[in-house]
Amino acid sequence: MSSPEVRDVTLVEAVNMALAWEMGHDESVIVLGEDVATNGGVFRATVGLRDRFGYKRVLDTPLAETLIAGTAIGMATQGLKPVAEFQFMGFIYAGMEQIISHAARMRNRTRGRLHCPIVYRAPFGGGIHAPEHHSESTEALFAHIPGLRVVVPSSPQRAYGLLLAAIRNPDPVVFLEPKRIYRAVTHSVANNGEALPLDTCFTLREGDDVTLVTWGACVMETLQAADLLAEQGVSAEVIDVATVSPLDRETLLCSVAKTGRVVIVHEACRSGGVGAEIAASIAEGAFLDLQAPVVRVTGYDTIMPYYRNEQAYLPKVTDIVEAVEQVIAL
Amino acid sequence: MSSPEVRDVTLVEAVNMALAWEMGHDESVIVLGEDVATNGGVFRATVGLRDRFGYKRVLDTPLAETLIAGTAIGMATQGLKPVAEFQFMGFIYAGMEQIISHAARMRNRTRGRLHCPIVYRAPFGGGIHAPEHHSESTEALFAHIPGLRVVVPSSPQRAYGLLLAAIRNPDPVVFLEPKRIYRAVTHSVANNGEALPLDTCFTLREGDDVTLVTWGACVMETLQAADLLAEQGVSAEVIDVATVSPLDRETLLCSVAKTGRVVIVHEACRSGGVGAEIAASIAEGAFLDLQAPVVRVTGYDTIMPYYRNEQAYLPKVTDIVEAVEQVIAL
Amino acid sequence: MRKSQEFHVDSTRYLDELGKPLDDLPAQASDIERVVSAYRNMVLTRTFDAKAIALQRTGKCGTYPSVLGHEVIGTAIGQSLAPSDVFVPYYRDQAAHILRGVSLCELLLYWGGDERGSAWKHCPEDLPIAVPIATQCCHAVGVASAIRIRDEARAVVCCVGDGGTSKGDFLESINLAGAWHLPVVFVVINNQWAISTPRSVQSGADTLAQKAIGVGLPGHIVDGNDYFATIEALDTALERARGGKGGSIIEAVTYRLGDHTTADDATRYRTAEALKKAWEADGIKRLQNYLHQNGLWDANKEQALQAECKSTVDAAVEAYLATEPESPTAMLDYLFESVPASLQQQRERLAGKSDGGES
Amino acid sequence: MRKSQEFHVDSTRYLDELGKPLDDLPAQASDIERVVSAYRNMVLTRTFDAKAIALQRTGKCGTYPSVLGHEVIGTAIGQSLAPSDVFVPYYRDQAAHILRGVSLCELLLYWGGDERGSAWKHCPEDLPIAVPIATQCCHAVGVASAIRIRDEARAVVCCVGDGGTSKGDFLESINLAGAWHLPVVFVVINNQWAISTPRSVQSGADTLAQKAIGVGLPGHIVDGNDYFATIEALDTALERARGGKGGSIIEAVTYRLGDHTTADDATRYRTAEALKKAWEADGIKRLQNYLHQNGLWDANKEQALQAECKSTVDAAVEAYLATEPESPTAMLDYLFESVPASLQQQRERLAGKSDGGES
Ligand SMILES: Cc1ncc(C[n+]2csc(CCOP(=O)(O)OP(=O)(O)O)c2C)c(N)n1
Ligand SMILES: Cc1ncc(C[n+]2csc(CCOP(=O)(O)OP(=O)(O)O)c2C)c(N)n1
Ligand SMILES: [Mg+2]
Ligand SMILES: [Mg+2]
Repeated sequence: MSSPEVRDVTLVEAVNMALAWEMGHDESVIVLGEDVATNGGVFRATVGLRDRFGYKRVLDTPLAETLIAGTAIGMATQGLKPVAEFQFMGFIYAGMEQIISHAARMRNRTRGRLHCPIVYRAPFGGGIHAPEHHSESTEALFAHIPGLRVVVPSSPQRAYGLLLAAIRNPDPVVFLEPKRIYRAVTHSVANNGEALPLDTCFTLREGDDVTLVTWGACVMETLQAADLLAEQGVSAEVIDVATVSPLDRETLLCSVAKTGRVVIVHEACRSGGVGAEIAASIAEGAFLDLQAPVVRVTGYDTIMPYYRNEQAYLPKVTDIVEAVEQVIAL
Repeated sequence: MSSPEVRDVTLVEAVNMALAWEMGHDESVIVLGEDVATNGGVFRATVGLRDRFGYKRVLDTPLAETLIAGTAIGMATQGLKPVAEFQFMGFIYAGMEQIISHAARMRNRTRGRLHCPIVYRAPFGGGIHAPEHHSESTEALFAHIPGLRVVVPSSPQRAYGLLLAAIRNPDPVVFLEPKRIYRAVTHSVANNGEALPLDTCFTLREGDDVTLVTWGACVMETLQAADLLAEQGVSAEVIDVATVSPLDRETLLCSVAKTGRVVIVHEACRSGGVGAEIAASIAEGAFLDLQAPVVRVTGYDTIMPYYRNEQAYLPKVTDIVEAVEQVIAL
Repeated sequence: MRKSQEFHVDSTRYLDELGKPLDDLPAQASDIERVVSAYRNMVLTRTFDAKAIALQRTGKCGTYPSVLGHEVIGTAIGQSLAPSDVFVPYYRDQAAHILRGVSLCELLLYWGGDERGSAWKHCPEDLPIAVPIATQCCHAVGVASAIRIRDEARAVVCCVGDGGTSKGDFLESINLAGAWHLPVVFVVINNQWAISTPRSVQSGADTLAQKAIGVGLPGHIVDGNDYFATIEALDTALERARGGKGGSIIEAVTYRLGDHTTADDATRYRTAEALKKAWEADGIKRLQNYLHQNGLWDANKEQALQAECKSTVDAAVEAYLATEPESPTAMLDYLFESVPASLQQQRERLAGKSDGGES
Repeated sequence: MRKSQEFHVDSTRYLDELGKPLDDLPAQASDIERVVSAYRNMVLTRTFDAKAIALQRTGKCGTYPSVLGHEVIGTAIGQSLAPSDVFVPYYRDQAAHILRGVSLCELLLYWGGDERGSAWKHCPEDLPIAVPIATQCCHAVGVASAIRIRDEARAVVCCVGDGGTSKGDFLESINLAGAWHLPVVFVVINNQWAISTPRSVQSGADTLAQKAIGVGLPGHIVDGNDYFATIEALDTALERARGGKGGSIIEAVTYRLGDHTTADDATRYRTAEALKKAWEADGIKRLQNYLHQNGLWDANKEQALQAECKSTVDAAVEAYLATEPESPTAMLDYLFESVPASLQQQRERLAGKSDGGES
């Protein structure tokens, strides 16, 4: 076993560390998916697990996402804790019927007799020059489904702690890993098996003038924007939503009570994105606190362009700064 | 052929009339789905079409929703205009990969070389004492997908006119039919082949004090609420969104500019519903007009209960009235 | 240079339509007690079925799928499963559920619109009724995978209709069963119809069992109204599965004698003749004849059984009708292990309403 | 009473690994011009492939899937398809695309991250490259349905990998092809790997062609490095389909000689030996040998061909590299037939940015 504090860990390595930790401590944790075993995953998130935990616990599946989603459900009803990988979020859709109609419902349907402690992992988001369908961020589709948790880490430590929490959670979690920052930064991660709380936002930076709400890879640009704004004398609070469903509205509303201004940043297209729910919740819950409309900085309402134009689609630091300037001006 | 004005037409009969009209006038219109041909559909929406238009244009498929969704795409690329039925919205999910990854993208992907003039029909919504999975209203999942239109009729005439528009539209339309009002009312419908506009809200009732925004079956309760409110001296404008994506924000914002107060009513669960996008858009676009927070009256954030408790889930007239009283009080 | 590879599926049948053996009966026929109790379960199932339909017609139950024509298959499944095995049903498996220990009241609650109808007390590992067609097949291979991962001598039976064999979930699952050598027996209940869609529209293949060939599993066809053929195939397949020899597919051929559900009217799409002919092959009557012919049954026993079934069903109906609906708050209480903070407000609202008496 | 039903799949091969006939060659061998032009297309495809990989390695192209080992199959497909037929590819069908009239520049644009790479000018009805595995199979049966609805003498070829045969889309589609007697030929390109997943993990069946049995279609296996076996099977299947006699499944057996894509490193999961052995069966070399042995080819011709292919590819690369990216507004312009009112504001924003020069 490695020493608790591991240096220079990327987000994807933290995912691997969390999987290894939990598999080492809980026999019921099983990893399955396409190319997860021998190959260690196309992003190497599951590398080494087959060697350490054997071919019965790390399973290469046939190429069938409905099957991956549904097999995990059957396993879960037998007390296993499957961590099922979709190779890219763009290939999760064939799994949706199983996830929506069964994983999210088994506990409710059977009044607690059976439940689904499953983690559905998928790398998501754009910006890595990938081919078509490899840049999806459709977290909103899952966030609208009762019975699911949707969790998005935005740093190596949070990837580690939130993934542990997701695996231990007795209900299904869609765990979306922002692949644009899979290897963007390295942090020291305490490999001590400690989970972080689900259903809770993380306030990454405190501030008084405006609340910046975001998650996933956009946390990077949002923090950069906060730095730039600080130079301009604007004090921005940065909140990483982390669990995009169910939503920790309390933390958001508390922040807005202080700042009175909100900019939401996400990569997914704007209409019907998770930002809409957050904006609606804040506009309803903090009506009297708001000094300016809640503004969203998001992807365009279109299909993620192929990579020559993907940068034109993605929200930029300057977009965030501009939006803040706009709400501050009011 | 029937005379233009047909009396006592239910919503589901209007669907049938529109299909028959368009099949009679456009050879490229094809109907496919489970039990649509010999049986005329489990709700009788396609009854008589097989007899009139023959077995090549009205097709019973094997039981496979992925296939239904995808076959329609292939047909469409050949210049047909398939109207594909999902027997219930609860069984549409297996079709999502095809709809999201292909129907919605074919035009963009091929830069206009191929396109998908498909209508995906599905009865949706609860309140008819149906078994599990027969009461879904997950229109928000489709409303978040660029490249799709999502259209919901709320009266026989609008069902007729909007379905004609949907079939004639050269891009894919998810056409959701509120089965709770399939036979709730009968209207006279002019069977003259005239389409109604897509991408446009319908203002069903004008008013000055509050804007009630809704679609589908909830239009019924919302209009009833408006009647009650009128008795209390509150003048409510009622807007049927009809095309829930792309959204006609202009009509909504104009109304709010007048009333300053908004209540959104939908049957789907609250978090991440289409109401969130509408609320966010209004809160952003009409910030200075709003006299009160935008309030949503919706289903609960849970799985539609089986029928003994479905009424407890569904938004009620009294809920709408209460919400209006709340926003008026501010 | 051309090579040819051969494959086959076998079909079995032991009794003719009048219950006369066409051949030597399998070993299962000598377990008289089991045979008689199979018959008893079939009659109980049919009695229950008629009552459930009647309840629906009088507004006391929701849409209900009649089990008429499936009683032999379900009974054989229920008998061949060991308590430690896992049953993964679709929605027309009443006969098997009863033998697994699901109470008739639970079945009525389920179709009567109450989630407690799936909180089965006596077979807690069985999967609940699956409404989305064929989706349960993936769960079955998941359960079977868990069994294999833990090296247990248990097996899974998964039911699916002829319509269900067209759906990816079934097809992907049988492929996994073959690839992973899983202890799962798929029973394709070919009742010739998927609502109004006849078997011939469902697939161009002559039989559904031959889908087994494409995934490297043994495929076997049985007359699903022939108790001996059906129970023999199931016993064999389950023994094989429990012994680590892998899965299989059994196509049990029968006929849906009722409407698809109480919401359906089958006269729209099928002829009275076809139905009449199908009734002649009815498996309950056939087994009854067999028992009579072999001195194992008589009119008195039949009368007693009918009375017993009636009172069992009546008692269940009484218990069902006496069950108060759950509090509406239940719709949030079972969503997650505990109610998340974000849903507390909604829960309070529901609780308030259920006190207040909302119209 | 037991009955047995028999099924079979046949395999064909004509040339040994050195290009020597093992048997009488099919009629296709006498069309010398077609055989030679097949060879030419294979070499062009391989030349293009090497160049695309080189472009990716130097940052001038995105992730690219090498066609190494698929050239024979793709070429046979391209040759057997009539212009009025429809090709429904997956993503490793470069050899067929070239014969269909897709320009090399278009192929580079596609993999180079530019949507115009699918706006094919010369085969406007062919479906574009499908990235989500097996999804294209549903489109293929849709196209074939349109052909059947209109009673046309056209046919569809749909390609899918060995991995793709596990996915519901393929399985549901072949079932429809059987049930509706559709004019569609599925070519399963079994290159032994789905990224790192070997064929044996993909299915427990001995062959993939035997999946045809389960849907009532003829299934046929060919050595996909044997041009004669492959083209014969395709010509036959397409003629059958165009003549209204229904679809079929051809399993073309080959080996993926490259990495899965330029993002993959196959040495992690497969041995150098296996790869070396696979190269010995290479179909291009085999056909070249055959041509040499029959006096249809020589070193001069080979040299000329290589030079010609190189310059064709170089010209395409030049055109590709000279293609300016589209305006960012294109991302909204092709979403619908016309830009809806609700998106106009976003379009203006994009237009403003693309003028302004956003970082
Ligand atoms: C995925 C899905 N699609 C459609 C339906 C609607 N539906 C309910 S039963 C049925 C027919 C099923 O036929 P089969 O599988 O043969 O079973 P049977 O009812 O004959 O026992 C259909 C289409 C459904 N429940 N699930
Ligand atoms: C639905 C879906 N799941 C996963 C992927 C990721 N992926 C791309 S190629 C591939 C393997 C495909 O193997 P095969 O079908 O044999 O084709 P080959 O690449 O060998 O030609 C996978 C898993 C995908 N593109 N689509
Ligand atoms: Mg059936
Ligand atoms: Mg392959």
